[in-house]
Amino acid sequence: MTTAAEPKEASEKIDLLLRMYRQMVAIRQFEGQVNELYTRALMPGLAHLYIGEEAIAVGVCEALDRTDYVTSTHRGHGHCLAKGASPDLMFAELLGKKAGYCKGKGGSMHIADPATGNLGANAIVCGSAGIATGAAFSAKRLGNGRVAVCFFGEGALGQGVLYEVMNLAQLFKLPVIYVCENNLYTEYTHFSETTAGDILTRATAFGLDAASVDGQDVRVVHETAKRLVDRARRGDGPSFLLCNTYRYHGHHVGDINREYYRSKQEEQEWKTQRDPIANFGKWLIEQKLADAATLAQVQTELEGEMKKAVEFAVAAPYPGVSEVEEDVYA
Amino acid sequence: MTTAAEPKEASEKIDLLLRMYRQMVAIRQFEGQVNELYTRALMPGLAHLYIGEEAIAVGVCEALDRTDYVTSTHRGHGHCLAKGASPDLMFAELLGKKAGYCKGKGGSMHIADPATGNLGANAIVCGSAGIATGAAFSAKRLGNGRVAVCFFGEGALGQGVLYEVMNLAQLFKLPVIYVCENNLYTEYTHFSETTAGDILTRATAFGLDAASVDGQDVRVVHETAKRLVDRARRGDGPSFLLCNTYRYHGHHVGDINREYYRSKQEEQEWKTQRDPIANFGKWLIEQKLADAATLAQVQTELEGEMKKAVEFAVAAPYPGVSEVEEDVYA
Amino acid sequence: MPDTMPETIAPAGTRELTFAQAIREALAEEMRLDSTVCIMGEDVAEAGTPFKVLSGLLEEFGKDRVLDTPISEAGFTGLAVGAAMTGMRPVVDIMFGDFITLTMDQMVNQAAKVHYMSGGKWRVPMVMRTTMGATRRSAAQHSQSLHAWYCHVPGLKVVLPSTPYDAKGLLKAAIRDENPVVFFEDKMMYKLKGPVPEGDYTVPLGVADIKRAGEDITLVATSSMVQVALGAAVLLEEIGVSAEVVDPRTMWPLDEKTLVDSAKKTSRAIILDEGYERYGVTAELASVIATGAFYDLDAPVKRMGAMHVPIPFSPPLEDATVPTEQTVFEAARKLCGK
Amino acid sequence: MPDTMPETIAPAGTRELTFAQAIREALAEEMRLDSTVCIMGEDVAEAGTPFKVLSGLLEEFGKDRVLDTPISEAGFTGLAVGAAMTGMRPVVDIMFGDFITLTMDQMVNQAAKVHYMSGGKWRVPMVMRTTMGATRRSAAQHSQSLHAWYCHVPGLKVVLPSTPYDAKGLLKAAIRDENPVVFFEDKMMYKLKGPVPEGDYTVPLGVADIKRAGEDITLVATSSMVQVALGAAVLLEEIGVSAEVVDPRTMWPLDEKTLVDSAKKTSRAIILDEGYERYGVTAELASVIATGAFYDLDAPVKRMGAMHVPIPFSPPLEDATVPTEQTVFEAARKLCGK
Ligand SMILES: Cc1ncc(C[n+]2csc(CCOP(=O)(O)OP(=O)(O)O)c2C)c(N)n1
Ligand SMILES: Cc1ncc(C[n+]2csc(CCOP(=O)(O)OP(=O)(O)O)c2C)c(N)n1
Ligand SMILES: [Mg+2]
Ligand SMILES: [Mg+2]
Repeated sequence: MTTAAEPKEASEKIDLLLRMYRQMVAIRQFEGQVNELYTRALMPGLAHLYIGEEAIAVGVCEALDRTDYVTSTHRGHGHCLAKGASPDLMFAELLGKKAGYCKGKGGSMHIADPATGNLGANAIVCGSAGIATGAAFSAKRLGNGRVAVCFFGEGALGQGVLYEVMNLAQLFKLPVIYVCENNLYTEYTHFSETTAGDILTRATAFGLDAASVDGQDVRVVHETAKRLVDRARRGDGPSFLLCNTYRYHGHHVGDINREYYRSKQEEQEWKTQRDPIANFGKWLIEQKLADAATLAQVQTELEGEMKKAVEFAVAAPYPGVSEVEEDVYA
Repeated sequence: MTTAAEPKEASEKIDLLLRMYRQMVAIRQFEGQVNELYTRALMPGLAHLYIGEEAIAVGVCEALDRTDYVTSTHRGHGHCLAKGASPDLMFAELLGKKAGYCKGKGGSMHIADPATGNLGANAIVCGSAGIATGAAFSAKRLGNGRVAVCFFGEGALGQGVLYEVMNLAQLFKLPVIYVCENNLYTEYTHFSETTAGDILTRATAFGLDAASVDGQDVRVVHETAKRLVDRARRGDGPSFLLCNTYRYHGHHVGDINREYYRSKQEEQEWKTQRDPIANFGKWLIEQKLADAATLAQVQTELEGEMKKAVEFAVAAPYPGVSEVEEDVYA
Repeated sequence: MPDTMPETIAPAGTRELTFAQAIREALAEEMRLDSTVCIMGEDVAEAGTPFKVLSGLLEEFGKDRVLDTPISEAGFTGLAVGAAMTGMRPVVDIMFGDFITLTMDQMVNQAAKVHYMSGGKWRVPMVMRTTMGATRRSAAQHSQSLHAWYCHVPGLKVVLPSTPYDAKGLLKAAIRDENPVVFFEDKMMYKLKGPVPEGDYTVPLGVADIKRAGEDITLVATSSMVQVALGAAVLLEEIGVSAEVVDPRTMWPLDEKTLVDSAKKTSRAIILDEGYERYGVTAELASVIATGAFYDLDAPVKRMGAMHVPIPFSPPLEDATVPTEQTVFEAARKLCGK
Repeated sequence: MPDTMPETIAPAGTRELTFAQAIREALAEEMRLDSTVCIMGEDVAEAGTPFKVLSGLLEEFGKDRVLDTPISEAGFTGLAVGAAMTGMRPVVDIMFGDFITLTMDQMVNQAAKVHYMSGGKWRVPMVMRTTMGATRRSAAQHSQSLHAWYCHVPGLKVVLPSTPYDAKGLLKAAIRDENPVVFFEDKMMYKLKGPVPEGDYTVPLGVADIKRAGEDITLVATSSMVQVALGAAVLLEEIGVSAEVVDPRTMWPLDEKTLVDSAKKTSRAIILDEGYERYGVTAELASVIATGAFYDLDAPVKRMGAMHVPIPFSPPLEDATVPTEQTVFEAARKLCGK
């Protein structure tokens, strides 16, 4: 190895860190706009905000290639963005516009994008576990070196199909990583009321490699994800990554009064002490990898981008009614 | 405790041991007759013989009260008999006769009998896991002190619903024991090809107490089952009992040529070295709890009983065609 | 109050409740009457479901009778089957009807067959409550009306209430029934208000109800489509067409006679149901009428269900997928040659 | 050999295969042509399924393309959906049609909707092969014909072959289709023999076939009911009634025109299908004909499906649940006023 490589490696590493910061901020701002669209009654239906959990999508997706696959959930905007989707086409989809990723047919819970390996968000809890496992199956059979990541909330641990596909993935040694985002609540019920035993053991019981990380620390998420992705790509089979996290907002944008299922104090603690963006920003500054002005500029730039993206979406036309019967069959 | 109790206890224990011997022989003879009925083309359809696995049903059911619940499988004759069903009414059911336990409507795979707490055999693999768990739920809510046992083959480990209900059982602390009969094969596939990881851990991961026993040793099965049943009755919640066993015959009575999936030698080893009845009989004699003549007499008595039961069933009439529309709704 | 009250209209002066309140009242009354009735499902306890249909039940009946479950539709439905067999009367809550996909084995291979397979020895007195209905901007996996599947299965009963009055009476009858009953509630109707008598009454399963009498055309409508049919009937009246609106209320048992008699009288019929039109409820009801009123019909029975597409998210597209007052009015007008 | 051969009858002198052999040949040919075609299911490899339909495929194509799975119908069906989206063409084997209960979420909420929900971006070219049919003395959980459920779902195609010739051609078409296709095989037909051309041909999805021409009555029949209809037609001929037997072959897409045209010609129709009669396939087909041939029908369309009971084990009871040559003959005779 030449000595010249070292500065390059270091600068690549800094690039990665700043990119992760930028992506986390992008997700948070995107979601802020979504909430705004809802309260301004511009968005049909509801949406589930990812605010507070940004480090997971970003840390994991930065360990993936563009051609690698992800599957996502009802709380999926973060995964889509982290995998490379454009905010304007996402907003358009959220508003049911023709320009959206799915021509308006999918909406918030069904954004899919072959160009970024996004197999689709899914409104059935655990509904994409089979799909992600199948994508890993294809990758292995076709020998294209890809891996698949299946994101899901801890509520999906209640769905039996998860255990069925983990068993299959291990038997077939498939390159799939099951990423469990434990944000402590399903809709309005604490996970301890619905989850007996030990989460990680539920994966190791099927022979999977399993790890648990602080989901608010993007560096830890990323390093661990990288290890599991490398492992999968090498042919060492599936794994399970448990990320402990918290959603700042309600289950969906309309879930405003939450005190009957969780305390304001708990929310406050997570927001003030464990915020993935604030803490990571502080660390970047401490390590002298960025200064406060640079980070502030990221914020400002993204604010502008997001506003433009929203404007695009709001102005975009709806699909024509005749399109309703298109795309049923290929 | 008075000293007089001791001989009584000892004689009760001997009674239990001899009853278990007798029950195992009864099951084997019953199944022999079933095979006979099939080869003589007297039985409609197929049946799945329990021969080789008798120690499990008997060991477990002897730990239960008559009012306790069991659910059974496609390979269910042993469980029914061990829980107290009468061979004549069972044979009648197997032949589709009106006198059968289910008026001929159920057949081999659906024998049910409220009088012995038998919630029914089930032809859907793992199909009764929910039912058994629900019976335990009732027992707890109604406070009647009953427990429920769910028998299933290791193939049922592939069904996600098993993990769903184990989670529920543990959360609700239900008096249910999941008894997994690992006879090494599903239909024609070795369990190692379909089962990744570790079976017991699949239960402990959900917080269940779990134990693994030699399913060919009725005494060990019974002692362990008793411990788990007592525990459940005390309110300590669900548990999982893995019994390692072997089926001597084919998957069903028509599965004659088995060499493409298992060797004759393997079959021979289990039959000659690990037979639950032969070994238990030998032990009874060694311990001077029974002599060879007594055991031979059990065989003879049961042969007579089984023949009579078969004759009853063969002579019994079919249901009238008009009965087809009865019992659809209660 | 009589035990059974099949009439449409509650006595004058009866207080009004929303559809959701009527359901809650039925549950509360049955739970007071029978300690074996219990509720289980996702977020049913503190949250009282996302639709707030069950609010207050936890407070009255406690955690042992109003049970939050994990997101395990197959698992807790299966548990309910076993509980029903052994002395309880569970009422299972499946949040969105789209998730009955996960309960098919427990309901169809187990609940529906236990009684028959056991030769009548075991019974499964349970209720599954779930939802149906589109136009809530919830997209393809949260908008389906899949009740036709369960109607197809012997051993199950299937109920689709269309008014608060019916909702209360039918749910009470369902809970008291000795069989597994699936009870579909249209999400868009939860806020619909109507008169609901206080106290005990049931609406028997298997009795259709004429929601509006008429002479010229029969609109057979289920669930929220009853409101659509009533709206269309008003429009039709304006052009001199008198529409009769018939609500089967329960898809199984099915009150064929009332449907057929109405079609015989009017000689024209449209079937309205929010399930997918093909191979669904509209086919069965149309076929029953086409056969039963064969010699009286002046025109083919017209079917109007959901379009044969997954429900789209985009509002203008979604709105096109289901029958509306206007499309029903047009169809009826055409059928009557006006 | 032409690429597409919708004709009923293969050229004279064509060798005969059983229904099972025809299926196997279709799979083997497609697997040779396209390396992305693979098979997965329980006991499909060494055992070649309990019905021995797939015997020999493991030997030719190896363990990577003929995969034994755990007893996880939901899991491996879901896996197939994802594999189909990403470059494979999986053919999933669900041993008994009764077990599709376990696959409803994967097929209906996922496979059927992925293309639409993604605005046409992702495709799911997969096939689910499964079985149907009673009278095998297998009782209530192994005898159902539940295809109506899948017919009800936009986004799926549903195929019910009735002859070895159709089985091969339709299965090849199904595998090449870009959509999820469910392929129902009647267990009781596996040993049925018929002419099957060697080599490549497909039968297009959506084209009905007239299995027997006739003038007086139309018997629309699916799957094994085609044989029943043909048998009844012979009996009818003896009393001077000429029956036309029409096989839709695919329930979706549905060739309505051929069905309606036949009924218009004969003015009488019976629909035969082995699914439960209520809220099932017979309702849809009867309704299509009652509407399409409204002005030509001399009598109501008669539906004959499985009785509205769980399938009983006892042979005399089971035999009473499904249409037979004799019961079809009687019904047709009555309908023709003979
Ligand atoms: C199979 C299924 N059951 C229930 C629901 C309704 N539902 C939507 S989100 C949700 C909670 C999911 O919790 P979790 O998986 O922890 O994800 P989170 O919302 O916390 O990100 C539920 C119950 C659903 N969409 N799918
Ligand atoms: C859900 C379901 N899938 C498949 C089958 C077909 N089947 C019947 S028995 C069996 C094998 C069961 O193996 P196991 O659970 O080990 O029980 P064993 O026969 O060994 O006692 C299979 C696959 C079924 N009955 N149910
Ligand atoms: Mg959560
Ligand atoms: Mg086994």
